[in-house]
Amino acid sequence: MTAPLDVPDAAMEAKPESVLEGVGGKAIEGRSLGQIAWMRLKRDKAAIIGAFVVVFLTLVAIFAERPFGGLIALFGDSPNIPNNDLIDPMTSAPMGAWGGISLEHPFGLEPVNGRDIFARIISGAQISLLVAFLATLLSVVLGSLMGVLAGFFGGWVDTLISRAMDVFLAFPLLLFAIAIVGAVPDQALGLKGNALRIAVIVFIIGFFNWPYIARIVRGQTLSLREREFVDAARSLGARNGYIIFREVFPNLVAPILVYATLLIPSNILFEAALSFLGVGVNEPQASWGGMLTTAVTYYTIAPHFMIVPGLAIFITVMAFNLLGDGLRDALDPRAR
Amino acid sequence: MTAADATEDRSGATEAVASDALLSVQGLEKHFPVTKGLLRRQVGAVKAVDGISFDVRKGETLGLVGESGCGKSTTGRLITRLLEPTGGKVVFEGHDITHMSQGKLRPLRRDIQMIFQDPYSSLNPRHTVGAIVGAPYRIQGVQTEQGTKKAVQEILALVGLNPEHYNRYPHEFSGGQRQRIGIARTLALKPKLIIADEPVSALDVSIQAQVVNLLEDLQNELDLTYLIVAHDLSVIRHISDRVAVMYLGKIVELADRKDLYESPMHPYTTALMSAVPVPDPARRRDRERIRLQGDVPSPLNPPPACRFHTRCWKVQEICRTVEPPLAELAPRHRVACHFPENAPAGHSPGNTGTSGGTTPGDGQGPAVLTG
Amino acid sequence: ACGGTAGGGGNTSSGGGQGTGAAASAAKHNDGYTKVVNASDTKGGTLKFALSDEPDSMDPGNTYYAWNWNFTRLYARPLLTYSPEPGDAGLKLVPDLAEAAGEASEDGKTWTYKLKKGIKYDDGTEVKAADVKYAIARSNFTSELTDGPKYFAEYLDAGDYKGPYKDKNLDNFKGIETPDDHTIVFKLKKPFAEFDFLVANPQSAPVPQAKDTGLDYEKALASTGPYKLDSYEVGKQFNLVKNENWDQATDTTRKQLPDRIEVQFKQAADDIDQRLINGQIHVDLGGTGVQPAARAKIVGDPKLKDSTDNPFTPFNRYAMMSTAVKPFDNIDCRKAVQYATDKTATQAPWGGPLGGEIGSTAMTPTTVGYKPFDLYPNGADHKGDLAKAKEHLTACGQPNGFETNIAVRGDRVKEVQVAEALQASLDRVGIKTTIKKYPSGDWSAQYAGRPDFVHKNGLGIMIAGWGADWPSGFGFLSQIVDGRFIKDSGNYNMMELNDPTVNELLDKGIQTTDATARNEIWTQVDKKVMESAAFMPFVYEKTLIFRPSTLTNVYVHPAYGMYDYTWLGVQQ
Amino acid sequence: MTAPAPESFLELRDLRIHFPTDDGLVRSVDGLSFRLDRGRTLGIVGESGSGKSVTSLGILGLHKGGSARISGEIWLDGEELVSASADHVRTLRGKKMAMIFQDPLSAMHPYYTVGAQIIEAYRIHNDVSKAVARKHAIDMLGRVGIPQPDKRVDDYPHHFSGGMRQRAMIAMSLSCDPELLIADEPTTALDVTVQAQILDLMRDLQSEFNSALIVITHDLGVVAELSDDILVMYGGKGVEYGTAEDIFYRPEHPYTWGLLASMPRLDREPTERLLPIKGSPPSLINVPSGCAFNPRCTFAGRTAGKATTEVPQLLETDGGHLVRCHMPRAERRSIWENEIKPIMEST
Amino acid sequence: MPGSDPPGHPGRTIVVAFIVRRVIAAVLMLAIVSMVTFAIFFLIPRALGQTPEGMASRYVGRDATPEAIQGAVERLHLDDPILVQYGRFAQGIVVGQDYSLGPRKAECPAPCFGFSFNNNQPVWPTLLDRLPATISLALGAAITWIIVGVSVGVISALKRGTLMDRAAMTFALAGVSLPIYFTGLVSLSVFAYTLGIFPGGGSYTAFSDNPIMWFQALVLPWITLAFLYAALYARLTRAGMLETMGEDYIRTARAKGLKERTVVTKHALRATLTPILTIFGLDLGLLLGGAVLTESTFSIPGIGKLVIDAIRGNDLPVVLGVTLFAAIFIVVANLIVDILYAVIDPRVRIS
Ligand SMILES: Nc1ncnc2c1ncn2[C@@H]1O[C@H](COP(=O)(O)OP(=O)(O)OP(=O)(O)O)[C@@H](O)[C@H]1O
Ligand SMILES: Nc1ncnc2c1ncn2[C@@H]1O[C@H](COP(=O)(O)OP(=O)(O)OP(=O)(O)O)[C@@H](O)[C@H]1O
Ligand SMILES: [Mg+2]
Ligand SMILES: [Mg+2]
Repeated sequence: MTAPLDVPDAAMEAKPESVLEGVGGKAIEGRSLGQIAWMRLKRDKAAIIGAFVVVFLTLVAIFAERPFGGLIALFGDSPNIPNNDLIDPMTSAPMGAWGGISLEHPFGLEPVNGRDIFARIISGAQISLLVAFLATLLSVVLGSLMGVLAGFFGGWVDTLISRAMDVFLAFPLLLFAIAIVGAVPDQALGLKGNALRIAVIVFIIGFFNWPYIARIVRGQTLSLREREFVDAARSLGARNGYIIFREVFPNLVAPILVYATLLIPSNILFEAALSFLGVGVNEPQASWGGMLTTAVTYYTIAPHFMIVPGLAIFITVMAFNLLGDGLRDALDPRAR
Repeated sequence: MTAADATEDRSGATEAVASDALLSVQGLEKHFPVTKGLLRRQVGAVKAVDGISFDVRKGETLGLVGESGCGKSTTGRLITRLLEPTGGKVVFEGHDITHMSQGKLRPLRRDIQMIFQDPYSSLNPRHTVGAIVGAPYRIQGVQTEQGTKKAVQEILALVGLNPEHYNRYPHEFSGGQRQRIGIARTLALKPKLIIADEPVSALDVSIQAQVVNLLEDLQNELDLTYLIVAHDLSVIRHISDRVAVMYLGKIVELADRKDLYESPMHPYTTALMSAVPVPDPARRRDRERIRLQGDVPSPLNPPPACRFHTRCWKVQEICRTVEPPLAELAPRHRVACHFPENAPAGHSPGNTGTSGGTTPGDGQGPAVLTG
Repeated sequence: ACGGTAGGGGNTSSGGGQGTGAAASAAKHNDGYTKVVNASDTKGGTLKFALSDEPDSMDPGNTYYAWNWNFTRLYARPLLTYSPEPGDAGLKLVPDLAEAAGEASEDGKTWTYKLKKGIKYDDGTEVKAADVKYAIARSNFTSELTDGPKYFAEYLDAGDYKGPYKDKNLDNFKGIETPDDHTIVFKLKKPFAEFDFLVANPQSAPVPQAKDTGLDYEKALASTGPYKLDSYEVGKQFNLVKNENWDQATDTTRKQLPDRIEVQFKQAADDIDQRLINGQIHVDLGGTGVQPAARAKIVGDPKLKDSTDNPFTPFNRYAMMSTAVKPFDNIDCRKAVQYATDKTATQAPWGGPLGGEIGSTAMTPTTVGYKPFDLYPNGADHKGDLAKAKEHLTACGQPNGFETNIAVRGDRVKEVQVAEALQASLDRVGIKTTIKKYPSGDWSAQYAGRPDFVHKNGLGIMIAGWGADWPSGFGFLSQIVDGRFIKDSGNYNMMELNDPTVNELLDKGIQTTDATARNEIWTQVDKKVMESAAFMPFVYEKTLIFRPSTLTNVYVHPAYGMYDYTWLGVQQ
Repeated sequence: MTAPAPESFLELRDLRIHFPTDDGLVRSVDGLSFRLDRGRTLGIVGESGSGKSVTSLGILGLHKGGSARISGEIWLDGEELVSASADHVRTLRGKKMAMIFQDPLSAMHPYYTVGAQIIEAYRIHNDVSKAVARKHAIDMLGRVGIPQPDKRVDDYPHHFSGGMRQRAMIAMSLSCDPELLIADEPTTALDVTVQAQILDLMRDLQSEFNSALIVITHDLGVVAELSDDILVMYGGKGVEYGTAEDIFYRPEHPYTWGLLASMPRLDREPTERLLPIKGSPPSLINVPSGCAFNPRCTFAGRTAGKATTEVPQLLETDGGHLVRCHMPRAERRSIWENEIKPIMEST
Repeated sequence: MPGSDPPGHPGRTIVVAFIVRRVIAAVLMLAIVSMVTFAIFFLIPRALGQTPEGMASRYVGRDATPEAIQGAVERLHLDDPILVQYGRFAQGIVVGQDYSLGPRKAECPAPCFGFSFNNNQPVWPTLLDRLPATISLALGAAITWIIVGVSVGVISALKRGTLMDRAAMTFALAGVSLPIYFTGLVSLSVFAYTLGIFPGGGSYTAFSDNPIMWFQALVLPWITLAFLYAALYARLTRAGMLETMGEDYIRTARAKGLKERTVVTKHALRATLTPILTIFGLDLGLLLGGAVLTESTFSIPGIGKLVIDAIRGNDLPVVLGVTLFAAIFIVVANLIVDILYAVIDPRVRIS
């Protein structure tokens, strides 16, 4: 029987190429969702600018000190050396116009001791980014784990983790952070000085922020758990570990990435706030928030000292936010 | 008296059937607890599946139809042990898998596979087609002679997909093609039984036929047994050898396709069939229709005794008090009704329980519309 | 007994008749340092103080702030007080509650004071000698009133007296005797020639036992001064009004010009400056001077500058090198630091020349007995003598420098900046330092003040400051240089200098009744201390304080380094 | 621009609705024309994405102000709507023309009671008090068969079952006696038994209100139940138009054949195999050149090469039956009679 | 699931039961929060080697003799086991507590959040005293930001893609990227110190003292704080609004012939604002517990400033008290939001 409408061989019913051409115009060769997201991201100018700034800042932080004295030494000064002769002893303000901005000191000088602001900004970038990255990493690891566990297993596991999240969210984080950082002694856990300080700050920011990630991951996991491909894997005999890591987790990467990107700027702000409130890294290590604290006292005589670190924070945070927004739009499952 | 009891009552008939039964389901139940408050006190249960029994014979296609929420999917998920049954028994090839541990079950899973309804959610968007169709090998630790990739490509070809699409992602495919990928996945381990949960209802009419045909071809080629769950009576009729009709967690009628569609016994089956719109403008005027009132009641609080009595036009007192067993009223035709239609002579209405003393027709009159 | 106020009195009388406006415009920078500016007897008005901080307590027996010792005199009269005069004359003690300075016994261990008659509290009851005894008992012998100094507990021969809160019977306090209502006799463990200075501290202001409410006494003060408590909101506002029961006749050191005195606490520092310049408030109560912003403005505006004074405070700002921490156990290593330090850099955080004069001695210029000398001259511009420093490093066996720690109170911005400047200075000769910040609250109890902590953490250099409790060499030095004052906790001799010569000289001095000879000894102690090279002064602290033109009778009292708060009046 | 004949209540002429997107121009509706008289029911069928919903929203003017590019003419009761002001079209909505949506749960505002939503619809076009409107709402709910309407009027949509929601939705649409009612997949979300109830209801109400009705669906059964005339859409164009009888008994377009043959039917003996349409629906951005259906058409070879080069016209075959196909009429008829029909009816 | 919902409305009793259950849960939560807070402030330092003497040393003056410290340890019971100390603290909150002031005891009536050893004041009255400033700041800012943020968000969403939308969103992005203390400082230096339009930092006056000065002093802090949040809310509202405008029920509303303005205000806004309201409640709760950065930037004597000062002054009881107080605000805000949500959104199943 030759049915006029029926192509006898079932296998030939759909000619995939023609379908694909029909669907997407040109045939797309094995493009993953990641690649599609990347194509979308590339079209988002703001996000690309943000990404450039982020990469630039990361490079700045990485090459701040190495090699050959690093970027800090670009204009020949170092972050912790005073230049008293460039300071007007009577007013404590840097001599010269615009806070002592010159070729050697492109961002001017700190009042009182005349340290080079450029070098300190670079040096502070290291701290800001390091703390923000590490704290975000900690939150992401903790939050993803907790979120996946809560969302995937449900029941009492979920109840326990969700209540824990509620408790965590009920803490006034900033107050806590200040109090704890202040309470930590000089030497503990085999660390001392700034290493310990950074560890503590990272721990606090990271540890108290995990519920935010966890909540998102939990929600996503809850909905992923209901997706049929999870049932499919299970009906094939997959164990929970396989399902979580091979089936569920790859789908969480995008939201985790987006929220991590959006968490970084908030952590940068947080670290800066801690430093601003005087519980950040120890002097003389420069930090942007710490510079702002000092700047408060001198802002009438050295306004640049307030503006430069303020702008540094602003630009960094803005860049991460731009990138995060762009990523979110590019990876948003609803846009698909 | 539950359906399961009924099955045992007619053990002779059941045995005969069970001899070549690949899958045997007896008195299967699933109650989802409904909890309340901080202490998660159980205040009730959704009786999604409430004691159903049937067999699936080797090589046949059993269709399971019913309206939304009647427990079709739950049944499928119980058999594949995606859900833990609350009661009853699931026997596959002589193995009682009702409460078998996941570890022991794992090797058996090769033989029972599932096709899912939604071609969008049943494929992991982050995996390539190759990874999706190859997953069964990885999960089951199966080594293939020619290597996984080769094996996967062969299956892809089998379901009518281009084997070169091994490295593509699901989102690049249309709904029908995705459903083929899902089918390919179930075929990887050469299963004996395939449970298909609404395999075509998410597809466009024109595409539906492609998939239905594919399922039929595969059955012939690979000697598969199907349990197909669907709400579309015409699709079920097209592919099934036998059909079971579910209503609120119970099977109300189970018969060979021809018997069921030509002489349905349960009023619900009759109503269901007459509700299907017919693509024939001439028939709309001269067709006799039965219109059921209202919606399916909530499985949280199902009507007692015969669950259909709230919507049945033949309802009598007995329907409200005695639950009719799923009885074999004609050869290979079972029905759970006190007042079945098209019943062969000798079956007097209401003889399955204590007489309610009323005659048919004095309940809600049938909503029969003509012209 | 009423003498010694000639300078101040003269100024007062001469200024009294003049037009105050003319006097105001004529005043120049630092005029208040040498004479009374804006002298006037005009009464009335409200004198407004503001403080950026919050006091430990307004209880005269429970405070250790210099400004508060100055301020409490408005309502609490100690036995003696400082002469109300600018310049060195102001460092002399004059009788206040007492009729005259103390009479020491032959052995110097018994000091007797007679109270003036007819001195009343604000409720009209008369002040009795027992009230003075009680005041000292409560402020020195209880665990509740912890904020003030404990000199009396240290020097009085009180046995194991439990304090008036545990032992209500005052007779069990044997360290002080009150043979009659107007005589008070102090019994000392050992001779103490400067005992008069101790009773000039507000702790000797009388407190009637019946009125004492312990920590709450600051809210219900019994006033003997020209003002009495009107209202007090802790942490916010403290208001005084005229005390009708105060009698000018018994009090030669105070005035009672404004009708009302108001203090606002916890005001933003920059804002205080702004309001001072705008004339909205009269005095920055803390007396620590204007903030950098205002300083820059003042420096650039001669008019404003004329409204300021730049006095020394009683404070020396210095670093101590722990003689018990390697390698500072070697004097050459300490000397290397002395020479390597860029003192201009360490002066900058204090506010440059206006914030302090580069120091070279332990004692400050306003201490009785101060003589300038410099054992470690480090260049004309104080930038450090690196060659000499290297020399000493070699002598110390560390020619390439070494590593050590600088401990600093982390919440004191200026001190941290000093530490940074020091760090940078020392880096020039290879001395690598790590700055360690500790909270100032526990600084002396937990960190720098605990020798075992200092040793364990290798705190080679500690940044500190000291202001004398009374302006004599002993008052300044004893706590910080006497080897026998090295305490397990709360130690201020952080360098752990235990030089027998120094200790002996201190003993000798305090037993020397002749003031000139005594002061000579203090100079010697200073020299000895500086020879140890463990003490490195940065600056003798100075402040730039602002006097609004509406403020009258303004002069800098040298004992406090700030305006005499008991003299001030306001123009309406 | 000439006004249509007075008896035609709704007439679309060469309607085009295009959406510019990042990926290109989506030609959702691309030259659609049809006509509907008062009191008649038009069924529009077509697979997903063929432009059915876009058309219906276009008639109601709901694309205005959005990103859509609309051209062509829509004549409603003698008025042209494409060129009419958005505000004027708004005043027609609800009163002159109303719509029933596919998913009644998401189509009703979750925060307002069913009653409030009906009352609101009524009071837009009728200047009456709230109490009167409420009475009307209860009345309407009763008419669409909701039990105890005076109580249920205060329920929220989520308190209703699926069938009741759709009834409420219908009550809302009919509250102002619209002359044109468009039902976009009114029963797709419903169970068959409930679907049957709703279909009955719609038929009854239409005869009662005598409004023109457009039923949009992809279920040929539903169309057959309700429609007088049927428009088959494919790729944004109408490919066949005729009376129900024309379409079901004398279809002439290969796509219509495909639809009919690919569908298992309860009313006939089951066939051995279904006859699917190969391939998948076309992209509306890169519409296949020539006849949009050509890549899936088994008979594309019989068009003398015009299939891929020339866009066929929608031409009348006889008595109001229009077909958009390159094949000659005779050939189409013979294919239907000789090749398709026998297979569909065989066992 | 069709027909699963009982017809009619949740009865009053169900709502009351729901509220009661939520309140109990909130109280439990607070108990846990108080324990954790206490543990952090007393257990962690102990674990890190802090001795009772060490704790006491911050409450004795410059002359920290061992006797004085020992006296303080005893007086403040710092050497009691930690559980006993917590018990006393918890008891203080419920029934009050006494502290020795010397000759007499200071009563710290319930709720006693502890007693500051720095200024010898019970913490609770201090908190209450600081509350008006914080409330003034938070409420003023909240009103500003909710109005500005929501209107900008709505307009941006409605004019999506226009120049105005882009400008607003750029501005909003800047708003969320700027540290609040920086904005605060810049606005202070420009508007207060350079232009002199507004009074400078530290000029907060109680409303009861002088409403005009109260207002003047708070304008800058309000704007600064509101800028950040308005930016946040504009972004949220815009996103929510865009989502809502795509909902089917909006199409239905238009199909009824509603005016676009009614569609937006009555249908879209209602649905958009509900989730935003919950976030608003939580943010407000958080702020009422102390706007630390804003208050310290502008020297507003509120709760946030109190806690910063207390931390700097090592005044542990105050820090502990404030933290707990702030947590109460958060928990209560959560509670209110939960209940409100159940009232506003009829879909929220009370179960
Ligand atoms: N995990 C679960 N917890 C509680 N109730 C459930 C759960 N899964 C299903 N149910 C309920 O069980 C009943 C049967 O559901 P099931 O999914 O089996 O129906 P179905 O016949 O497949 O319906 P549909 O045609 O809508 O897919 C429904 O009322 C459903 O709400
Ligand atoms: N606002 C829009 N922007 C871009 N494309 C759109 C828009 N609205 C609809 N489309 C596209 O127009 C095409 C037709 O859509 P329409 O909703 O009319 O299909 P339909 O025939 O109703 O399908 P279904 O049966 O799935 O409801 C689709 O491809 C859709 O993606
Ligand atoms: Mg299902
Ligand atoms: Mg549609």
